[in-house]
Order: sequence, then structure tokens, then C-alpha cells
Amino acid sequence: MTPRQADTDVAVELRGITKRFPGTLANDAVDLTVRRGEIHALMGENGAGKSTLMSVLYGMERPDSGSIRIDGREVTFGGPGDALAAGLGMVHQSFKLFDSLTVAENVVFAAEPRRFGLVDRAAARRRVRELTEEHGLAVDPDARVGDLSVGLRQRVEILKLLHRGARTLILDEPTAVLTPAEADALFAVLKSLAGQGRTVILVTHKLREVLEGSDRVTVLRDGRVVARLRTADTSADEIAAAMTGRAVELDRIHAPGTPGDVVLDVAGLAGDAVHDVDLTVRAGEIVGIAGVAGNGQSELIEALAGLRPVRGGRVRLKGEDITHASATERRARGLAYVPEDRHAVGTAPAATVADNLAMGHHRTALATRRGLLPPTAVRAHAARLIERFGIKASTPQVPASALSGGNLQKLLIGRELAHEAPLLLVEQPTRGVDIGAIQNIHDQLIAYRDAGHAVLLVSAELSEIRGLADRVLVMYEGRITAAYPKGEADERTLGLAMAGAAVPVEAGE
Amino acid sequence: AAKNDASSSGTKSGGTSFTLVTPDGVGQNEFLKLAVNGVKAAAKAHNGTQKVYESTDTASQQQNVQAAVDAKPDVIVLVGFEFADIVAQQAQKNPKQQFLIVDACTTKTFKNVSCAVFREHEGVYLAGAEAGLLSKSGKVGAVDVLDTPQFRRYSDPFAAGAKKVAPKTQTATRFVGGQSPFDDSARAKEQANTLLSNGTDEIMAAAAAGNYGVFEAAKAKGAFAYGVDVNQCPSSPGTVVDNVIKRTDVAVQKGIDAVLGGKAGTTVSYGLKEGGISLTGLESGVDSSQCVIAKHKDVLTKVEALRDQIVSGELTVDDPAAS
Amino acid sequence: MNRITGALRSPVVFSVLAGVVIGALFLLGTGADPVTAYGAVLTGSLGTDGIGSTLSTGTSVLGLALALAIPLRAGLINLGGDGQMVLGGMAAAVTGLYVPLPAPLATVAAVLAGMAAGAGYAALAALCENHLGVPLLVSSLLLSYPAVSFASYLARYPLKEPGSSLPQTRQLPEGVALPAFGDSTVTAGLVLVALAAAAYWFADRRTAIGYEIRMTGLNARFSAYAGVERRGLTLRLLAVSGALAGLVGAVGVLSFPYRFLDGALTAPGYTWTGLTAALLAGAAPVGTVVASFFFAVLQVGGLSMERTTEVPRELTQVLQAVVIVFLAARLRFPARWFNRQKEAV
Amino acid sequence: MFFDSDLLMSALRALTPILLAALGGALCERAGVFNIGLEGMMLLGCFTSVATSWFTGSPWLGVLAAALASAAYSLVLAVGAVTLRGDAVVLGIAMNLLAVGLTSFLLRTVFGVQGTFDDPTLAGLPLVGGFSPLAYLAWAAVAAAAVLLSRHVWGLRLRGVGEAPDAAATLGVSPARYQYGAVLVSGVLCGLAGAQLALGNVTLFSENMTAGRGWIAVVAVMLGRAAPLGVLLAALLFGLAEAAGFRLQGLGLPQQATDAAPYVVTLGALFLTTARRRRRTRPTGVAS
Ligand SMILES: Nc1ncnc2c1ncn2[C@@H]1O[C@H](COP(=O)(O)OP(=O)(O)OP(=O)(O)O)[C@@H](O)[C@H]1O
Ligand SMILES: Nc1ncnc2c1ncn2[C@@H]1O[C@H](COP(=O)(O)OP(=O)(O)OP(=O)(O)O)[C@@H](O)[C@H]1O
Ligand SMILES: [Mg+2]
Ligand SMILES: [Mg+2]
Repeated sequence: MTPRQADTDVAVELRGITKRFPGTLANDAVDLTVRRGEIHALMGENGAGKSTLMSVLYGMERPDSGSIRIDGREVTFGGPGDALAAGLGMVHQSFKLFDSLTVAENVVFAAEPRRFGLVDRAAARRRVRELTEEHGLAVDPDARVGDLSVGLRQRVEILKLLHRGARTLILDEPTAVLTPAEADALFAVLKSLAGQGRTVILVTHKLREVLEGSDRVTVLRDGRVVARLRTADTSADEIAAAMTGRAVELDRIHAPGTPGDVVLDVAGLAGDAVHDVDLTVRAGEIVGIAGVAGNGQSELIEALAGLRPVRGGRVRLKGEDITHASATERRARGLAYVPEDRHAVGTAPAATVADNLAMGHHRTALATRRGLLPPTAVRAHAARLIERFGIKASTPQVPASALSGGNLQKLLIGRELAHEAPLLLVEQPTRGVDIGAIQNIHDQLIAYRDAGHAVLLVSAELSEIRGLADRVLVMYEGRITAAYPKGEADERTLGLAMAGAAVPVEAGE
Repeated sequence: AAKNDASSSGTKSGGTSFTLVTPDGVGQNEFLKLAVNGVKAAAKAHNGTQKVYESTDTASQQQNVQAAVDAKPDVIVLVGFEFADIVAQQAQKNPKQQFLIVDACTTKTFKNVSCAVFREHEGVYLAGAEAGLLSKSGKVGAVDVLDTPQFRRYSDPFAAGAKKVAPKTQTATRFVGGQSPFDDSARAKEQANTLLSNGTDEIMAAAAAGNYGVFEAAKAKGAFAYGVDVNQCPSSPGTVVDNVIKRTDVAVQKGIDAVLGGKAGTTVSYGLKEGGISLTGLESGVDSSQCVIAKHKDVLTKVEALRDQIVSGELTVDDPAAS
Repeated sequence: MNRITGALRSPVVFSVLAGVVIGALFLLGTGADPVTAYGAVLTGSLGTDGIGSTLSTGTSVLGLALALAIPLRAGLINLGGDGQMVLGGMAAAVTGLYVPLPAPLATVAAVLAGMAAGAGYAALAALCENHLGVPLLVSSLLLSYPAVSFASYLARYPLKEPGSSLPQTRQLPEGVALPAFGDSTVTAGLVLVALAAAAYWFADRRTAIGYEIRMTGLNARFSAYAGVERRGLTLRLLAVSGALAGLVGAVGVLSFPYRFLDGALTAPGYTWTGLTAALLAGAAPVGTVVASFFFAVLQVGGLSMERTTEVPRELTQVLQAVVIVFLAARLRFPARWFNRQKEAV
Repeated sequence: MFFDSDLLMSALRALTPILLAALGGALCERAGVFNIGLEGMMLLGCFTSVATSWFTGSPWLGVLAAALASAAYSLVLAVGAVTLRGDAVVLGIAMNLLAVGLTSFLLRTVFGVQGTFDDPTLAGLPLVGGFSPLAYLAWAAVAAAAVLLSRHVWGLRLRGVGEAPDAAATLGVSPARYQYGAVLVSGVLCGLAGAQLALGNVTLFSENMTAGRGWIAVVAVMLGRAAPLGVLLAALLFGLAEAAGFRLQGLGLPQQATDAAPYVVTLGALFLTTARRRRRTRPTGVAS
């Protein structure tokens, strides 16, 4: 990829940014220069200081020292409002949207077209249509944001910024929750925006999209800049090495396992958004489910975990019928589960690391027969798991919210693996996790399989599915529509199947 | 708040001392204010000191009585039915302590417990007679705080009195109720309104702070109302006809006199005969009272006759609280 | 050093001090002597004459504080304490009056009946949330009023003591009463409530169910994911909560004057005091006990201050409210005051 | 006639102060502040309106003073809950307690009486068509709040702040500003509610005269899902149930039954509406 024409102009310049949190030096004299019209990737492991740096740039955190220049002028931001006024706009990792409001209302929020002080809804709708047409970001202005898929929500986030005339867009891990197709669509939009002379700063963990989509890369480690690279002149290995400080083996395809007895046997399962699903998972086998988000994968897993009602069919775990068993019973009979949303479902961020690690074990391994749960047992259990899974926490008594994204995920996976349950359900195990941690997590899952357990994996990362799964199923509109043994599932085949094979694809979906 | 005014000559030590414990805040009830006056007057008369402990609920009633007992005044005065149980308990434990209960009595008799009770129903009956005589619509009613026997004393005899003089009179009673029945004048006003909209034109108001709401309602419809405890006519001249006066102050003063005079352990009942219960219209200051009844001397004459019958025992009024 | 400044900087210390200072200004403004007034609060509540009242008030406050804290630990707010307490009291009264058992057994039966009535009624609110989708906060509050009215009706009509001027039941038979300590007003009710507090502390710290409750309070979806059954937990917690409220009602009836008197249980507002204590303590067991005791001291001491000083009675309420406002706002001394001190050292 | 115009008038009179306070509560709820201190703010409004009307002779100045005083008082909640992030429920409870103490204290110091201040010369609000002007204002306020919330720029931002404060903050909208605004407006509305009660429904002040109306307003906010029209319907239901309850006393129902009636009716209405909603949207597992 060749650098674009306008890149002599500097859009954003950060000089000597230092930001200290109690006990952490999040940014240490960081310099960052972003040129107009480029897509600039910011990379680094979990906790390297990327989000902090962007928060500083966006006026949400005040730097302890350092200066910010936008379009050559030095600025000091009192809050995001100032940054918006200066032509910056940020799409946060966790979307900042109002679920109960419509798309149009979200887009114009705090920059509303008015008539007599009232929100001019017609004008707002018109504005959204104009923007969607101009940038190819189709979305219904009257839809309630709460009803939209993740990909569409992200479009709303971008529309919000475009409506405000943002010249520089900051996106923090925008593809973490997107399917490959959605991610591709996003990059098409970003490239067209850059083509119009806008600037994009992209925080991400995904090497592939950096290589394909960016012009230059800045790598952070422990709050310091460790590399500034031109994408055209670098490679995945070089970036990975800069991030981790060691050589990393990327996109490994793990050796297949040796399947044994059937552990999970699902026949004709029907429930919320799931129709007539048949599948089996054997001991010593990882079965991967690929699919565009919203095709019933989450609902299927939640139904299997006992968190959604089953309306037809049957589910057997090691031969026992658990179709209508409660979540508790299923766990008791040998099921463990890593959910997709680790903050809202998988952990209690306000609780201590030790308490988070005890969940699910608190009635079995840790409890005495009389229902007592000795605090010493909880602490010892936490110490064991922290050691075994390499979770970085200063003590087991800190709240889980103090862990980085990658460490929180290790906590969650470690806790569920420790059940040694015959069946493990895993959703999006490496979402938002840096490449070093991804490797660690993948190794853990493979080791778990090799110890003779059955694993059902749902992931939006095709490389992850291909690397780990012994068999790949594709889910489309609530049904299993295709199955491939390891090796036959290349990205193209899977992509077609995920799109419903012969079924025509909706524009922009 | 404690009001421990030393009396005029002010020799605290050696002087007699009285403690008055009220069941509720004094502010809410006219007859509690009278009781405070009574104990103050007694302190003056006996060259002593007095304190007032205001309670708000059963817990503070108990704490206040306990504190009063601990302080060992010459007489502890308690106003209200609520104290019957506590006094019975304390009187047994502290045989040397003198108690005076106003408005109620212990079921068992104690040598150190004197009682002063009122026959409000006699006065209310007379007010009812006035209403019966004055009513144009032939409908009279009452608004009480709550449906309890103690408040029924202000409504049932009112109806009986009206029927005595005008047998065809229709009667009705409403209760304020709600979350804060003693303070809710707006609710009392609405209750009065429901009576007024039925054509009632004479209303007995026994609604504590709600009385003012009843007066307002009556005034707006050109109807008439009857107050309680003290002369409430000045708060709504031209609307309030008369008041059932309850001389709590007299009962407190006389009760203390009796105890100090060595006549403890007795129960005195105050009614029309004893002058403990009366109507403003039957007192000497009626012409300057701003009460409507002052303009109806003919009615007063008939009511006086009834009063004399009750005093002489010729006529007895049923006490709703005695059932 | 660090520990001391930490304690001094804690919001609790600041709020109490700030409440005391503002109260003192108020007192000075009305011409009272703050030292005497505060002395009266302390001696009146903790002195030999007052401690009994403080403990018996504390029994009710703590009982209701626990009743509210236990579901609150799981994020559930039960605003129906009044109704549950009153039904508990009424059930205890009926049992005490009519159950044909020897007095000690009748007392036990009355306590159990009170707890059962409270538990059942609170469970009804839980069922409204579980099966009818009415939020617990609303259902428990709305259910409370009819319960209070119903008990009032019973005390006024079918169960009224004949000849009494008050809406009250007959006195319980001789001996059907909680044993009292000496001639104080403190009864075995205090022991029962203290046991409940200890049990709560133990369950919270050292049992699996306590752990599940805490985690549900911190993230309900997390605990549901791990297999904690939300509806069952709601039902059980509300039943326990109602049982405690019912216990307070039963203790009220089985203590002097040994009868159900309409309004006597609710008038002192223990439910709100208890809720305030539980919220301020974040439903933590020890904190709830401390906060309850503090409020009991404030209430009993305030009344005593009113008796012994010139302070107008309304100020007592003002003082309490000011302290609570400061506690709720979690004010603390700014850190830099202490940092400066540290630098000086 | 049981359902006659008197019944409706009675219901509407009972409704006005509750409605004003509940609208304030609804705005706070929408802005994400749980305001349980309506009762106290209203009581302060009662006192201020009576005191001002008495000393100036003008009930209108009384209304104005009540609005200002309650707004100032509402700052306790704003500062405590928004700026200092204290517990709004506890603050509200304390504010209710404080208002009772403070107004009783002022009653004694300003008027030298205890319990009730009532004087035939105290000027109340004039009646227009049987209602005080504030009653009409209350109806207008429902419409205004409905338009404000659904159509006005401020309303949009207020809803946004209540739903996702951090999302609003990233767009340069200060949640605290809007929350302060909502709390202050609720103070003004509660002040008006108090003035309506003390100079409209009756013309006097007595200790604790709000007598739980602020709590009913809180219930109306919950029941009406903090939407102005919903709150209006809830308050209307309550007012009708209460007025009908008064009538039922006339038919011989015990006072306890009529006391409970509004709550039972409310609960019943709640069951019916949630049952309908539940049939439309089914809750789902963890996602609910
Ligand atoms: N508000 C905060 N308080 C204390 N420490 C913080 C805070 N925010 C971030 N940190 C710490 O600062 C460091 C940098 O965090 P930052 O969020 O910038 O990482 P990141 O590079 O975005 O990580 P990730 O890839 O997980 O998103 C981490 O150690 C983190 O724990
Ligand atoms: N108050 C805090 N104290 C300590 N660490 C914090 C605090 N707030 C945030 N952090 C840490 O800062 C880092 C960045 O937070 P951010 O919001 O970017 O989420 P994240 O860790 O990247 O999560 P994920 O990638 O899983 O969505 C995380 O490691 C988070 O745990
Ligand atoms: Mg980050
Ligand atoms: Mg991250």
C-alpha cells in the first residue's frame, strides 16, 4: 500500500504524553504523529496504554505532562466536548449509545437540528440518510438502536462523528466484536473516509487488519513507544515481536485431537432463534461453530447452558437427558461455560479476583458438606488458579475490574477449565485479547481437549476456529447448514457457507 | 422540649415538682395545650416547678414515663388512654410515686394512681342538639380523625343529640384516615366535602389539625361546623357554631390539688355537671366568642334545658367508648 | 500513622463530625449550649438510665435493618417492612391470645407465628416480582399499606378489647411474654435479633449461600450464568426478610404492654430507620449492626436531650437528618489536608 | 349518584399536588436520579408559601417563594447524589425527616405556634372554575413535560443522560448539569405542589401536612414509568380511588378498607398492565 497524497500534513501530534494511575505508569513520554488522510494503527498488548493515550487525546483524561497539537495548533481539552469541537471523534471499545433512542436521535444527540428549540426529527432523519448515502453506511434512521446488531451499532457510532464533521476518527478495537464480513465492510468505509482526507487512528490487536488496512503503525509496550513502522515495509512477525518483545508464532493450526465417546448429543433442538439443531461433540474433540453474529450461535450456547428455555428436541450430556435441566443441574452433571460478555455475564467486576474465581466451585470443590465456604479455601483456590493460568493480579483481593482485558479473560477461562467438566462451552475466547494472551488461551484449550474433554467453541474469528476446531459447523439463520472436517474448512468455503451459500446477501450486511 | 419554668418565687429545691407526659406532640392537640396550661398553673399555685415531656409514639411514651419516674417528681401527670398500661406497670413498681392520669384510668385501682376522666359525649350530645335545631336540610354529620372508640365519642352522641331534638335528622360520619390522619387538613376537607355534597349542613369536627380543613369546607358551602376542646370560632367566624370544651387544664389542676391534699387513688369524672365539659355557648363569654350560636339565643335556651336534664341525671347519654 | 489518617478520612467519621458541628451551630443559633445538649444525648442514651431504652429501640431498629439488609445484599429492596412487621405482630397477638398451650410454649408459638406471617407476606411480594413482573420495590411497598389497614381493622373490630378506648387487642395471658432482663424494657427479643445478626454475618462470610447472595448483588447476570436460580433466591431472601420484620412485630407484641395496639409498631418509623442503616452500611453485616446502634443512640439520646435541655424538640429531628445527609453523601476530608500533614512530619 | 361531578372534582383536587410532585420525580427518574425526597420538598413548599403569603399578603408571592425554597432545598439531593455520588434513597429519606423538623421548628419560631397555623385573613389562591390556577398549571405541566421529554433538545439529552451517562459525556453533554437541572426542576414542582396544598386545597399550614402525598407521588412515578402521561394516569387512578374511597365510607365500609383502597387499586392496575406487557414481550434468560 502506498502512502497517500496528503500525508505531509500532520493532523494530530502528541508530544511527551505521560499519564500515571495509582500504581501504574500508563503512558510514559509518548510521542505520536498522525498525518492527515492516513489510517494509523496503534498496537500493543493488553494494558500497554493504548486506550489511555486515546482518552488523553480525546479529552477524557488529563495528561500529567505533555502537549497535544491538532492541525498544528496546540490545544488543551477540558472534556470530550472540546475535542469534538476541534474535529476529533472517538468510537469507544464499548459503544456509547442510547439503546432506547432511534438511530437518528443517537446520531444528532447534542448536535441536533432544531426548530423552535424542538428537535427537528425530519431534518435529523434527512441528515442520517444523506450521511448513509454519502459514505455507504446503510442503516435505518428510525430503528431503535437497542434492536440493532453490533455491526450496525458501530455504523451509528461512525455516523455520529461524521454528523459532527469530525476530521479525525479514533476507533478503539472496532473489530473486536465484528464478524469478518462486518470488519471488511468497516475497512472499506474507513478507507473511503481516509480517501476524502479524513484521518483515522485505529487501536487493534488484529495483525491481519493492520497489515491490510493501515498506512502506518505505532507500537506501545508498557506505556512507551517501542516501534514506528510503515505498514508497507513491515510484516506481522515484526509487529508481533515489537509488541511482545519476543518472537510469536502466529495463526498456528493445531494438530487434530483423538475423538472418543459422545459427550454432548443434541437432536432437533428448538428455542429462541434456534431451529432444529442436531450436533454431537465427542470427548477429546473441539467442535467449532462459525457464523455471522446474530444467526443463533449465542442463543444455542445459552440454551445448552440452561439459560434459555428449550421448546423442542432433546439434549443429552454423557447419555443423560438434560433438555429441561436448570443451569445448576447442568453444571453439576459436568458442563462448564465461558460466555461471550466477560464484563456483564462472566464476572462480577466489583467483586475480588478470589471471589470471581470461586464462582461455580463454591458449591462443590470449595464447600464443605454442610454448605460452608471457608474463606481460606477460597483464597487458596484463587492462588492456585492465578499460578496455574498466569493471571496477573497483585493480590487475589483486588477487584476484578482492576485486571486488564486479557487477564480478565484468563481468569474466566481458568475458572471454567478448573471444573474439569466433560463438556466446555466457549464463546469468543480471545475477543479483545492481545496476541500473547491469545496463544496462551489457545494452548489451554488444546491441552483441555487433549486431556479427554469435549469442547464446543463459538468464535467470530475464522482463524481461531480453523486453528482449534477438529470439526467446523456453520450456523445460518438458527440452523446448522454445513459441517467440515479439519482441513477442509478454508476461509473462502466458510465465508460462503456463513453467508447462506446460495442465499443472496443483503446489501451491506 | 422541656419547659422547666421555675415558678415565681422560684425556690427549686424543696418546692413541689410536676412532670406532664403527653402521648403526642403538644402542637397537634388543643387539649394537650390545655393540659400544659393546667400543669403550669398548678406549679404556680403550689410554688413548684414543672416539666413537660412530649412523646411521639409508643416507644417515646415509654421512655418518657420511665424518665419521669426516674426523676421522682411529686406528681407525674399523663394525658391519654395510651398511658393506662404503662402507668399500671410503673405504679406497681414505684408505690411511692404519685400518678395522675387524665382521660383514662388503669383497670386495676392503685393507691398511687388518681384518674380524671371526661364525659365528652355529654357535651357532644348538646352540640348535636344545636345542630339538629339549626339544620335546614335535616342532615348533620361528623368528621373524626380515625374510627376508634375515643373518636366515636365525638360523632355518635352528636347524631343522638340531633335526633333527640329533630327525630327525622339524617346523620353520617366520615373518618380522615390515610397515612397521617391527625395532620391531614386537606383530606379532612375532602371528607367534609363528601358530607356537604350530600346536603349535610352541620358538621362536628373532631379531626385534630384537620378541623381547619373542615371549617374551610363548611365555609365554602355556607354550612356550619362545631369545634372541639377550645373556642375555635375565631379561626372561622360565621362558620363555627359552637365548641365542645374539654377543661383538661381544670382536671390537671384539681387532680394535682387532690393528690397533694392526700386524696390520691381516686377517679374523678368530669362532665357537664362538674364543669369539666361544656359548650362555648353555655359559658359566660359567649357574646364575644365569635361563635354563631351567640346569635341563636332560642337554641341556647333549649340546649340549656337539655343540659339541666343531663346534669340532674334525668337524661343519660350513651358513651360509645364504654362498649 | 497511615491507619489513623485513613480512619480520620473515612466518610463515617467526617459525616458524624460534620453533623455534630452543624448541629452545634444550630444549637447555638437557638441559644442552647451544644456541650450540654450533646452531653445529654450521650448520657441519655448510654448512661445507666438510658442504655435500656437504647437497647430496646436498637432491637427493633436492628431487626428491621437486618430485614432490609439481607435482600439488599443481593440487590433486592424490600420496602414493605411495615406491613410485614404489623402482620407479624398481629399473628403473634392472635397466637398468644388463643393458642391453648402453656405460657412458655405459647410465647414460642407466637414468635414463630409472627415470623411465619411476615415471611409469607414478604414472599407474596417476591411472587409478584417473579411471576407477575411487578418490580419488588413497588410490589413490596404497595402491599404494605393494605396489610397495615387489615391489622388495624382487626384491632378495631373483631379482636378489639371490649370496653377499651383504644383500637387494641386484649392483653396476652399472664406469662405469654418474652422474658425481660431485670426490670428493664430489654427482652429476649434483643437476643433473638442479635442471633439473627450473627447468623447473617456468618452466612455472609463463610457459607456458599452467603457467597451467592453477595455475587448476585454485585452482578445478577453473573450469578444467573453460574447457576444461581434468581427467582428461588428472591423468594427465599424475601421470606427471611419478612420473617425478621415479623419477628420485630412479634417482639413488640410480646413485650410490654403485651398486646397489639394499632399504630404502635409503625409509628416510631423503625422501617425507615432500618432501611437507612442498611443502605448506609451497604448491607454489610457488621456495618448494619453499627449503624443501627448509632441510630438507636441518636433517637433515644435525642429524646433525652429534649427532656433535659432547652433544645426545642424539632431540632432533634434536624440533627438526625443532618448526620444522615452527611453520611449518605459520603463526604470525607480532602486527601491533601493529610498529605500536607505528612510532608510536615 | 355515586359517580357524579363532585366525585371527579374531589379526585382532581386530591390529584393536583400529587401530580406536580410526581412530574418532578419523573424528570429526575428520567435523568437517572431516584428522587424519594418529594415529600420533604413539598412540605417545605407548604410552609414557605403560607409564611410568604401571610407576611406579604400575596398568595402569588407565596407560590413563588415556595418554588424557590424547594428548589434550593433540592440542592441537597443534587449535591449529595450527583456530585458526591451518595445514596439517593438515603438522602431522600433524610431530606423528608429534615423537612418535618425544619418546618415545625420554623412554625414555632416564625409564628410562635405549634401544630397548625391558621388565620381567617391568610390569603389563599383564588379559585377559577372550582380549581386553583396551579391546578391548571399542573395540567399544562404534564403537556409541557411530555413535549419537553419527547421533542425538545433538552428532553432528548436528559433522557440520554439518564440512560447512558457516559455516552452523553463522550458527546460533550455533562450528565451532572442535566441531573442538577432535573433535580432543581423537581424542587420547583414540589414547591408548587406544596403551595397548591397549603394555599389551594386548604389555606393553612400544619406540621407534616403533606401526610404521605410525596410518597404517593413516588409510587405514581414508578407506576407511570416516569412518562408524563403515565404519571398523570397513575395519579388520576389514585385520586379517583381515594375519592371513591371517601364515598364508600358513606356506604358503611370501614375506614381501614377505604384507606387501603387506592393502594389495592394501584396494585391491581399494575398487575393488569404488566400482564399485558409480558404477553407482548417475553423475557429471555440472562439477556433479560
Ligand atoms: N482509570 C484507571 N485507573 C487505574 N489504572 C488504569 C486506569 N485506566 C487504565 N489503567 C491502567 O493503565 C494501564 C494501561 O491501560 P490501557 O487501558 O491504556 O491499556 P490498553 O492498551 O488499552 O489495553 P487493552 O488492550 O486491554 O485495551 C493498564 O495497566 C491499566 O490497568
Ligand atoms: N479504575 C481502574 N483501576 C484499574 N484498572 C482499570 C481501571 N479502569 C480501567 N482499568 C483497566 O484499564 C484497561 C483498559 O480498559 P478498557 O476500558 O480499555 O477495557 P479493556 O481492558 O480493554 O477491556 P476489553 O478489551 O476486554 O473490552 C483494562 O485493563 C482495565 O481493566
Ligand atoms: Mg483498551
Ligand atoms: Mg482491550
